[in-house]
Amino acid sequence: MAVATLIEGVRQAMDEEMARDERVWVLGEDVGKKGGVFLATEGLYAKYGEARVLDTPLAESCIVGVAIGSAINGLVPVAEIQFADFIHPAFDQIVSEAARMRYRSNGDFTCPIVVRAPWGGGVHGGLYHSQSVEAFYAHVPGLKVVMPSTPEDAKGLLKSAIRDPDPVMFFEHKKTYRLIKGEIPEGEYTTPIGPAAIRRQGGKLSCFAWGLMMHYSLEAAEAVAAEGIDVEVVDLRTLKPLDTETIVASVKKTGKAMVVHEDNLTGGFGAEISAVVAEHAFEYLDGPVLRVCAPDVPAMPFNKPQEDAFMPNPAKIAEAMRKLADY
Amino acid sequence: MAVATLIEGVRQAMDEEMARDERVWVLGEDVGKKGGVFLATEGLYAKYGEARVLDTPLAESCIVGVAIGSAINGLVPVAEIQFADFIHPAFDQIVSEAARMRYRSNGDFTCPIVVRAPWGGGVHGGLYHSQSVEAFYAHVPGLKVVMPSTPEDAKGLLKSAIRDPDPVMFFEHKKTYRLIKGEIPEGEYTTPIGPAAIRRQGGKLSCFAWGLMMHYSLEAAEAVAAEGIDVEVVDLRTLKPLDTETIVASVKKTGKAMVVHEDNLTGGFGAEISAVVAEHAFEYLDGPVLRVCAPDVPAMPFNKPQEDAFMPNPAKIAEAMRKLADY
Amino acid sequence: MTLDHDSLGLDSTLRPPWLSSLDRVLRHNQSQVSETVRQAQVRSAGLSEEQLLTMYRQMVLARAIDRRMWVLNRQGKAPFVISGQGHEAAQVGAAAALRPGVDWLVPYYRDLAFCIAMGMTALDFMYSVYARRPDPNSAARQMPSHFGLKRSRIVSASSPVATQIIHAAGIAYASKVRKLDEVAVTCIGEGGTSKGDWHEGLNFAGVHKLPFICIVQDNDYAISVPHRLQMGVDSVARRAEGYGLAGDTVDGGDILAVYAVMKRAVERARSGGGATLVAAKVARFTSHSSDDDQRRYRPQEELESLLRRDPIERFRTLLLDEGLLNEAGDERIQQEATTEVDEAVRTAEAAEPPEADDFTRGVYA
Amino acid sequence: MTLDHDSLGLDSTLRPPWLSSLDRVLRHNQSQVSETVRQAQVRSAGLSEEQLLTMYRQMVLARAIDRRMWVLNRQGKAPFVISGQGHEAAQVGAAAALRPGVDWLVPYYRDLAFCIAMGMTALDFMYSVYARRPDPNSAARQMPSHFGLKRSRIVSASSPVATQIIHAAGIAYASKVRKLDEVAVTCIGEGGTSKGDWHEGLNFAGVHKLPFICIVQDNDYAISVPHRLQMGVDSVARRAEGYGLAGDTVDGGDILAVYAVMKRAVERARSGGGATLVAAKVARFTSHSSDDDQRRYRPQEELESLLRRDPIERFRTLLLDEGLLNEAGDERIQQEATTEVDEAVRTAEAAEPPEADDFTRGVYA
Ligand SMILES: Cc1ncc(C[n+]2csc(CCOP(=O)(O)OP(=O)(O)O)c2C)c(N)n1
Ligand SMILES: Cc1ncc(C[n+]2csc(CCOP(=O)(O)OP(=O)(O)O)c2C)c(N)n1
Ligand SMILES: [Mg+2]
Ligand SMILES: [Mg+2]
Repeated sequence: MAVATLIEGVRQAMDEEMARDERVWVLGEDVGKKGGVFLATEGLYAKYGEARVLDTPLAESCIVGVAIGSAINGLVPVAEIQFADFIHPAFDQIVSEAARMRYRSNGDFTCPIVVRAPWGGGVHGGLYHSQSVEAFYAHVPGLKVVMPSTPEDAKGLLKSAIRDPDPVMFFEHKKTYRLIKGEIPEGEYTTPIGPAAIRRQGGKLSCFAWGLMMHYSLEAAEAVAAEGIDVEVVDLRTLKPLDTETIVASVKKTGKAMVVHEDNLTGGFGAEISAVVAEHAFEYLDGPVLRVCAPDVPAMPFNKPQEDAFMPNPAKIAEAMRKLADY
Repeated sequence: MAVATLIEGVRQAMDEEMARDERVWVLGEDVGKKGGVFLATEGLYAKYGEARVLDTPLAESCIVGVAIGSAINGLVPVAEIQFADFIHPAFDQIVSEAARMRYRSNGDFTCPIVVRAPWGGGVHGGLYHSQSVEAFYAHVPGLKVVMPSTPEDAKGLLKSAIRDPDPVMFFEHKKTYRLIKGEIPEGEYTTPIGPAAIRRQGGKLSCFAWGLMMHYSLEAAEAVAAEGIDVEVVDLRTLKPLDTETIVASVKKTGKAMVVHEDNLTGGFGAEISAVVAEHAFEYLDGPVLRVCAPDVPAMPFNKPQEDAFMPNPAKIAEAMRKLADY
Repeated sequence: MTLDHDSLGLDSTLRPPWLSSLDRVLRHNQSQVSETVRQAQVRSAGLSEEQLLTMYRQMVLARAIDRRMWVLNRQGKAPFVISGQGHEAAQVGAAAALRPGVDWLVPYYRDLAFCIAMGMTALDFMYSVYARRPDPNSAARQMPSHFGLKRSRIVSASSPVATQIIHAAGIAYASKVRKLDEVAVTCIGEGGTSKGDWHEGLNFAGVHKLPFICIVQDNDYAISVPHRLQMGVDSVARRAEGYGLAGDTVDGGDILAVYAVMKRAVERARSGGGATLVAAKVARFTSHSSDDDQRRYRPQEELESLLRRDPIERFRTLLLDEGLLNEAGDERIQQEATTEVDEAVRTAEAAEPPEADDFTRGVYA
Repeated sequence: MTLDHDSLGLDSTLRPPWLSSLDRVLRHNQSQVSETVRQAQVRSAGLSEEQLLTMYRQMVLARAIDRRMWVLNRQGKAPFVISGQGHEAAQVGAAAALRPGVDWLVPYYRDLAFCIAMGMTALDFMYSVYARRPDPNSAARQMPSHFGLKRSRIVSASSPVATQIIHAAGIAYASKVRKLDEVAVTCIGEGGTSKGDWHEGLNFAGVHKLPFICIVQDNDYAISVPHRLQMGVDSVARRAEGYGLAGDTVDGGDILAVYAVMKRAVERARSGGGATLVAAKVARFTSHSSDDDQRRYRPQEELESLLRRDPIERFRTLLLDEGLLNEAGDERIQQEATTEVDEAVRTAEAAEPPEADDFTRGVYA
């Protein structure tokens, strides 16, 4: 097992799948010679050529629409949206088209595409290079939504996504790209889309998170552990399908639940976790279901003091853990 | 007070505001001579002329973008999206632009626009003329989201929306357009954006809803009242800002909560209501927070048996009320 | 075959007196075109007699189905109808240049005649009008005229206008990369060209010189919105050059002209010469759909003038004049179409609706 | 004034030997253009000596600010830099045809020189580079170069490419309806023209013959994506006709040519003649932004050739040859610019950052 960055896991997944299956191709802005603005596709252009590693026009609806069309005609596209913030113009293609192609044609036409996008903040990205977009897509039946938080998962889940017969939204937290390093198993493996992973066992309360916030939650859990608060941290990994079984089982055990996300509070996907808990684990609940989220402002500011103030962080999370433990 | 349909309330609001303030104008597909596909703008073209009642090209992003631009230059646009299903191409203009113009310019540029769209099903509309889209927008800071369910509110809230200094998404349930009749007060009035309305007082459980489902919930409440289950039905009217005070106060009183919506379950706005209850009314809760929603399929089918199966209805709602009351 | 006057939105009680005599006027006008011109047209088209008659049959069948839909709608059996009447020559002329089952059709809701010409049967379609379980388009999940037929490479269509244009570009890109000799044809109304997706799809096709053809069926209206409020130019084909596409504006009522334009476009596509944008000027005979009433926004003279633009009548006259068809043969074709439609209606009506609970199936694989 | 070689992405340790002599080559080449041609250019432009020198000063100031940003970036004081170097003639030439405070600029991120010419000061901008509280663009909420200045009618810009085009169309529609004598000008890169919003905005402007001008600053690259993968046509101005717009392709390195094109476009707009699409061919001197390294995708010869396309050097030579400027005067202009930038940097650096908690303010009125 070699230690690698999260983005290296992403890169390897595409490289291996392209080598394995010549129907797989990559498209997006700057994915070619430049290797992507984060270098997720570095080396692929040289290895597989322009037709399979295509720099598209600057048009996100086109990127997704071409991916859909190419999938209808036998290819397996991996579309990169340069920043999740710029996925909005493709909303219609994703929601009206990709998510419904199978359903509306009663299975005659399908849409095995992957849409990758770097999301999340804490990188001086300002209002338009920092956003969380998972809530929009996790709401849409027909899509799968995957949010890896470790290099191993990034690789294994992306390989699963590429092989998945349905459209998969694959969101990579850009701050974790190089910040998060971890072991990537040697050789061929995939990680199934669906199951959550319990990253830290604990008995006092359950904390659900994904992406960078999963790491911050782990940090916070360590901090409060010293105070005798034993937190279970669940990395959801996949928001759609959501592993409600693991969520409910964890709350049954701990009796308390909180969700952490970087997206703003109202209507964020944390609400869904809360709702699942409030409906299906109600009788085990010993306290309110807390959400630690960004406030309801349109996105995080560029200037550092305000960016810091916007982001949930280990300190804020630990505070909520204490509050919940004390309830 | 005259009894009128809900769509008549909508029409009157635009007519009166256009008469009152010449900066107000209406734009959208077929809003002109035809008066809109549902006739919400009937008569306005003849009265105010083409420049103020403009048939736009078939381009939703253009409709919203032109509205934004015209607002920057002193007009007060009311943009009609023909069906909420077709609002998706304007997602970027709404989320990235309208919602953030004030915030990103520190108040120097603002966006006093209204985007109206008919939503909801039960009208043989099939996959693309039946959708609920409120969850997408109620999640977005910078927007207001209004969902009237009575003729009086449709008129009063739309007038408030037109006068609001910020972008308002105004969603009208198309099945209620002519189905729901009610009194519209004579003379000038507005209904404030924000406060929910308790449509039926009750002590046994709280049921939160909007649009057509509000009426179905009232029906269901009457049905179970005969069985001694006294339901409080809260018409949220505005999802953003959300009247959490009324929600929490109602649950404090009844100890039990459920949400009904037509949108599919996962990540629907019902999750937010559940989450608010699970966090802020936890100590008063005597039962799980239930959600009665459409299942997680991409949208409602065209054929009647399946459309009926998709839609929540008074019977399904009553069943949930009984279950919750029995808990 | 006469026009369906009712479908002009003029219901029988309101039908104005001028309508009764218009068919005669129409036939008269058309026979004034010189015979030599017509014969030259037919010869130069490079279509066999059999092909020409097949095309005529397809148009007649499509019209017969279409008219029947409106009847079913008035009978309360078809809750929603959207029509292709007036567009048939543009569609069947285009289809004649394609290879069904090889080339792709990425259609829009007026493409009934196109789909028929590519292999859809009256029954396939009637199942969807009746929202019956065997509907091959969508298992009755979608409204009728949201076409999709795998065996004929007719790609499943949604309602949002213009999304399909990019799918066609993606299909064509795959054909090119996979070195498959296929052409992707996609249709849209002139209103749909205002959408961003139309632009993005055409631009992509231009960049990669794809085997892609976009046919804009320009009927002057997008529901009620007239051409002048839709675009600042007389024909969208003028946009072709700006994308590096070939462009043609064609009289979409002239089936042979459409065929000629499409034949060139298909040759261009298959020889690597790149994509083509065709603007076919057509007439929308009916209201936009069964939910619309075009008398609200189209002047009466305009509605009247439509009757002189029936592409089927025009082709019929040509075939009669050419001696490729006689009245008896025509009668037979009409009769066959009626029979096929009658049978389709009978079978569809008798078929089961979808199982209520089945609607949660097939969201994922 | 010399080019900022570092900003070519060639950092000093890697700077190849050829760079040292290029300035001379450049100056030599440009002085070979015949004097009479130049004088004719200047006269026919219809700009006063004062106006010409003002334009020169604006370019010099913009360049000085821009170069300083890169220095601040290397010093770790400016986390993000995106540049307008090489685009200045297109921007300042365009601005010269406008009335600041009356006409609207709906800008994109390379429009530093444009904004300067419309009334933004070096300090206004430096506040945003330093993300300081008094930043009039966005109170440091946005990244630098997301311009916005109410007093100069520079409309707040976001990051998503092309959304602004429709805003400009909406502004122009309001001007027309309100009968205000205003022109809305909006800028974008050639990459941005691939987006649906660009199309939708231009189409709307064409339908209503709006007082609208779209300037495409075509620098051959969208980050790393070359022109040939962006569009199937040499110049986007070829798309003008398809929208019912006037179209012009202009050498964006030639400030007087840009001015002439824009003057006509503004006259057209103000006289009700409709909208114009201008494609200005420019050179992108720097990497896309401080996060990019253009050596990864641009060949070295191409980077070298850029140095011969400096629009400021070109205008300077013209002014010198015309006798409108002498070396001493030029020196003074350069010096003034440096001083202004120095002062702006000093003041901005000393200013307070925004209050942390203040970020929840102003989401709604
Ligand atoms: C994105 C989107 N917006 C609006 C609609 C509603 N709608 C359906 S058809 C139509 C008009 C289409 O006109 P055109 O493209 O000219 O085609 P035609 O119907 O005339 O053949 C409209 C506005 C839609 N289906 N999709
Ligand atoms: C919708 C959207 N997609 C992607 C990006 C990321 N991005 C920023 S600038 C840029 C390239 C723009 O190229 P061009 O339009 O040619 O302008 P230039 O930078 O060359 O002046 C890209 C892809 C974005 N800002 N917005
Ligand atoms: Mg049309
Ligand atoms: Mg560029």
